[in-house]
Amino acid sequence: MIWKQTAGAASAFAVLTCAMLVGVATASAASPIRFGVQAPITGPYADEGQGIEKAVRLLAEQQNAKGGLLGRQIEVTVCDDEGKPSQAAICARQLVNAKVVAVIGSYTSGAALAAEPIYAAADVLQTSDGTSNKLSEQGFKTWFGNAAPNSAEAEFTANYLVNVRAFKRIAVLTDHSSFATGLADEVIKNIAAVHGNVVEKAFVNADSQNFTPVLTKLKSLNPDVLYYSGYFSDGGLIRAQMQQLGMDAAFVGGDANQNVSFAKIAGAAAGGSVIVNVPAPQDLPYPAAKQFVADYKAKYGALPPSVFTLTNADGMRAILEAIEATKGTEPAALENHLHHLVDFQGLTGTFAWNERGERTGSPFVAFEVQADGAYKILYPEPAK
Amino acid sequence: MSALLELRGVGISFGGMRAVDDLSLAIEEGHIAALIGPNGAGKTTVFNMITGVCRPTNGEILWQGRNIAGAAPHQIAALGIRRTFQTIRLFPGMSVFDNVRAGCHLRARQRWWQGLLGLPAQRREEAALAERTHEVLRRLDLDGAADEMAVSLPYGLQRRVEMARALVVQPKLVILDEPAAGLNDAESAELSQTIFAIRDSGVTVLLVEHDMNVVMNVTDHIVVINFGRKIAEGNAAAVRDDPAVIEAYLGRDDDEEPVA
Amino acid sequence: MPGISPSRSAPKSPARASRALWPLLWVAGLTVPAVLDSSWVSIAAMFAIYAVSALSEDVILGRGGMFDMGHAVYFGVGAYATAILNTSFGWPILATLPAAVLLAAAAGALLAGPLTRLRGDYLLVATIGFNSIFVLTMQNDPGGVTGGSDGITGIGVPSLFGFPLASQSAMFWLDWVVLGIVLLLMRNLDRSEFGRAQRYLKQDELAAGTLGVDARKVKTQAFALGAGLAGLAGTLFAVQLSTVSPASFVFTESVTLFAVVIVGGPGSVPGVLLGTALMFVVPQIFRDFAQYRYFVFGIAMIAVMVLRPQGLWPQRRRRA
Amino acid sequence: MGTFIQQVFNGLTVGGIYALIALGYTMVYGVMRLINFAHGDLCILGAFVGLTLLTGAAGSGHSGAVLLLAAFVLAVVVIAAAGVVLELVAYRPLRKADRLSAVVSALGASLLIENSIMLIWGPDVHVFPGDLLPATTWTVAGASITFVQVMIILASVLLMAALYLFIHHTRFGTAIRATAIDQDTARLMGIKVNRVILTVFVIGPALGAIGGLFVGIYYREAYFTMGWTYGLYAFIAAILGGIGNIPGAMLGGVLLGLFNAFAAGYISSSWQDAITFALLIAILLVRPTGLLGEPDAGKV
Repeated sequence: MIWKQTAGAASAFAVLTCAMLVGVATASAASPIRFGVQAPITGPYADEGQGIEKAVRLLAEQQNAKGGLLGRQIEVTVCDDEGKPSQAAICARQLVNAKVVAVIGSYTSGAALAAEPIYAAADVLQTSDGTSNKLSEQGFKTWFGNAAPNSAEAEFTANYLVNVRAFKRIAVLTDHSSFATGLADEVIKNIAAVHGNVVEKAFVNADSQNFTPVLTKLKSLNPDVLYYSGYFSDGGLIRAQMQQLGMDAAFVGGDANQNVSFAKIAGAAAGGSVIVNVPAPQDLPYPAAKQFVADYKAKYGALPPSVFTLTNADGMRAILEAIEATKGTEPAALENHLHHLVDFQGLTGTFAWNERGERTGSPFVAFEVQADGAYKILYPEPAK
Repeated sequence: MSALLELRGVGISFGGMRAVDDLSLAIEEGHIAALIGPNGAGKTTVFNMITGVCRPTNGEILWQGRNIAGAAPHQIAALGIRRTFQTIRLFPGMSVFDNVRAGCHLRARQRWWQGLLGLPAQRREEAALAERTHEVLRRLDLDGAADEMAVSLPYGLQRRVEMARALVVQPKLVILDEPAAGLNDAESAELSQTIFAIRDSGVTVLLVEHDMNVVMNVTDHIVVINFGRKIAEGNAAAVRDDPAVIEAYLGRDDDEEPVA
Repeated sequence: MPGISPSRSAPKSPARASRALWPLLWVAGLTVPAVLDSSWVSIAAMFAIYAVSALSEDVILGRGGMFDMGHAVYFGVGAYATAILNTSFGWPILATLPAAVLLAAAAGALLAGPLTRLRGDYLLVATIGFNSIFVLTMQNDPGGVTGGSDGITGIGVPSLFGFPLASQSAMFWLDWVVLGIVLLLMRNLDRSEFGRAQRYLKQDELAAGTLGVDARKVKTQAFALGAGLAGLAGTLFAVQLSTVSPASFVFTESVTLFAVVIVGGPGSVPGVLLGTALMFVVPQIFRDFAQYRYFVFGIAMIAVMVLRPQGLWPQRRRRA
Repeated sequence: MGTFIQQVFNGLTVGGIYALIALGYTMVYGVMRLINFAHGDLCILGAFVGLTLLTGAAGSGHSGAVLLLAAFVLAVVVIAAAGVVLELVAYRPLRKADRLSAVVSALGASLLIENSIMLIWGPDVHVFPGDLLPATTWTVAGASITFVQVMIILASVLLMAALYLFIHHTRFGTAIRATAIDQDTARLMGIKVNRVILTVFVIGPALGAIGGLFVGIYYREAYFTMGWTYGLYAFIAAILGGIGNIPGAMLGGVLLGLFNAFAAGYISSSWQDAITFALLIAILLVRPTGLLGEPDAGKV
């Protein structure tokens, strides 16, 4: 907070002056417009990070094929932050030096947080799927979260669990990650708000595959539903191990459980699991999304690793649109445009950004995983 | 005359084996005493118990009348007891000078943070420690080798370096574990003179030695042990003629010392 | 000091040359912000922070011979101390610095209690355990002060005599000056009885004991000193990123510090600096390898150890 | 009561896997005093090799048991070969160096293997086919145990027993033990020390590959960073039991599994690892060289 008022102003002024001078000097028609990708290309989140890089490259390629942006080509600069805050800060400075207009990423909240003040000081737009509340709380004008904040998903989830399904004994399970604990805490708060009953909040260790001890403990508490806020690779296993232990509580998972591998890992136990998220990339009911997923598969031979590939793509698409709308790359104009974005047709649904850069208007659904791994939307009931 | 060091009924077992049993002996201040016995008799074990390397199972070790059995090696060293090792234990990565200066550790009054800050008082003390080290090196005729790596020296010199390290702070008692081992005749003869010189500087000496020439020439008092028990005690002449001693030395020694 | 001169005569000239070289290199380092772009300034600042951290690990691992694979704990204690005191209690950053050092040193001394009872690989596993306990504690947010997995954001900038050190260059200079001070401390450590006692213990603990070296005391002091210096680096780290989170202090970070010391040369200040450069700066240059980066880096680590088993710049054989 | 027995089964299964991986750790350590940090990554490499065969031959019409057996054989052969290469390239040149140099070389090898897996198979989570083994579940005193769990526990016990017999009742086993005690003396006695070490680097990784493949079959997933975690736990298990000691590795693995289960089940799942590590440190303070390790006789 102190940063914002005193130091931020001083350093931002210095950097801004330089950036603007450079900006004026290089803004000739032929010069490219640079986009940065800050993502974990190596390390434990490499899968998601490489997905973000691929999506950005694909969008840039498509835009360039259409004659570029404002008649200028798009160039992409990638920096591997390994998901680590210390590397993220260095990446942020490198991308700022590379004179990017906007940065897509990073995947983890921690890496996005460490980079955030640097982008803000240099007036570089940042769009990331990070959902930690701290990302928007600091009030940086350059921040645009492209995944729905935890609070929106949590509110939907609590309503679904308590009112729609009428579960009486809810067990909440999370891992220790920033994202999953944040979501779990929000869900618990929202369940309390609608007078639901949480019997236990428990943790799994995401580095482990052995969740039977904690599940055995939960089983003894007789919950009628187990809500898991963590990631699909663990969620699928939790579902399988629940069945192995003869635990008949229902399974509801948070958005990070949505991945084609969830059903494969859960195996025979997959059927009947419920996941709360915006619809899956390949199931997104929008033609643009279907087209994007098809293009991605054609170029890279595989589906995007998760829906976050698409939310990051949406962040970039919104910025592309803003550049076209404002006919320039002037940061203040872009920020203003994006903060007042309405009904943007994203690959992941229609959305907008509020003043704090939080995504609003996410069409959450609860869908059921079928025995064959397909998804069936349960709530809200799809209009025929 | 009260004893400087006294052992009363000291014994130790290693995994059921009785290495030393009910051993009592006394060393008078200003004497040169020797502990002798065949291989495997338990001599080094006695030294190890005195210097705190191993803890006696029973009995008392009295230093100036106070029981010190079971104290840690550094506590024993703080009383003014120093030793050398049968298998020389010089610091392998250090010069002769550094090895000998290590003996000054207890003399250094500087606190760790004073050393870090390099305050003038600490610098003065460093100079004083270096001076003291050089003095001992000169006294033991080692000053020419001060910069050599200690472990690269010939065996005899290494023994002398170890002795210098033990003597650099003027201990009350120095325990020499086979100081003549590996020395040639000339060096042995010189060793006797060195031991006298140590005694004359006011340091009581206790040694384990196989070289009977050295033992018989220098000692005031000899204790003979075999199989961990004392079998004889007295001055050189008395011990030499003791039938038990003669038998012990003629009978073959067949087991290794339990702690080398 | 006439007593010292005879033994110092032989290796005088090269030693003197290198003695002049190091301060010059340090002064040259001050010009980094003038000659390199800001991403390299931040890499240089991170280098200084990790160098302090690695030198502090060297106090325990290289000089003390204790296999500390949980050093990120002390780094983390310092960083969290600064973050919490600054954001929750409004302390100025520079006022949190001594607190961070003292708290980290206290943590080191406390953990040294059980750790110095263990040896070798058993000590190593216990330090891994403490690292894991520390990270979990920060994640579980006891008393609501550590911010859980998100950590703490919005850490202020240090100010000196009323001037905020807000720019990247100013922060780099702060880090660089601290590194310089730590290098001086390391030099003094080499020349002090405490530093020597560590060497005695490392080379022959039994012989050192019979000379009066109190092993547990020296080892505990080494942990306290190493931890305190790591806490200092932690403060700088928190300031540099303006955010701390458990992810920066996990076990793999400790492993990196451990490897820095061994790759560079245990007990050797230039070695540890080189090791920091190799393990930390070189991967930045490798960025163009993209996903091949750590594949190449793994090969490089094996190659360095096989070609230079004593480290890149081994501790020199010490003379008087 | 059912809950308690269930927790025991939970602990035994994962403990059996830790133990299999820990055996490789402890054998290498026993002979070379080397913490082979690349061991866990070798194990998971084994899982990927096995997985490749299983998915590649999915439509071939062979029964699950045959495929599984082939996968185990292939994984064991490939990983044993990888172990030998590792020893020759990364460790043998460091035989005479400070042991920490070899440890760092092992850390480099760990990075290398982990990233090789990522480059070859990709960074995503790989899923094992689910129909290889019967999904039979038995209920014992209110606790359920599956066919795969029983298989893992049995196989770990059998392999451990076989290894123990090999080490203690064959000529080559004696050579391994002699080398473990003192390499120089062993060499003087005519033992080909390099061959012994190579053999250890065949057996350890081979057992690890079996452990790694069990991980894949039981949990049905594998990803490239998994090896580090399993390696770490296995190393801790080996230390807990007394490193260098084969029954100790088994005991350490099983105890670690049980600690984990009871910490999460009866104390607090949010502090699971902290409780496990606190217990480990407490045990080490009472037994500074592990449960079955030789006491550290201060060498004089």
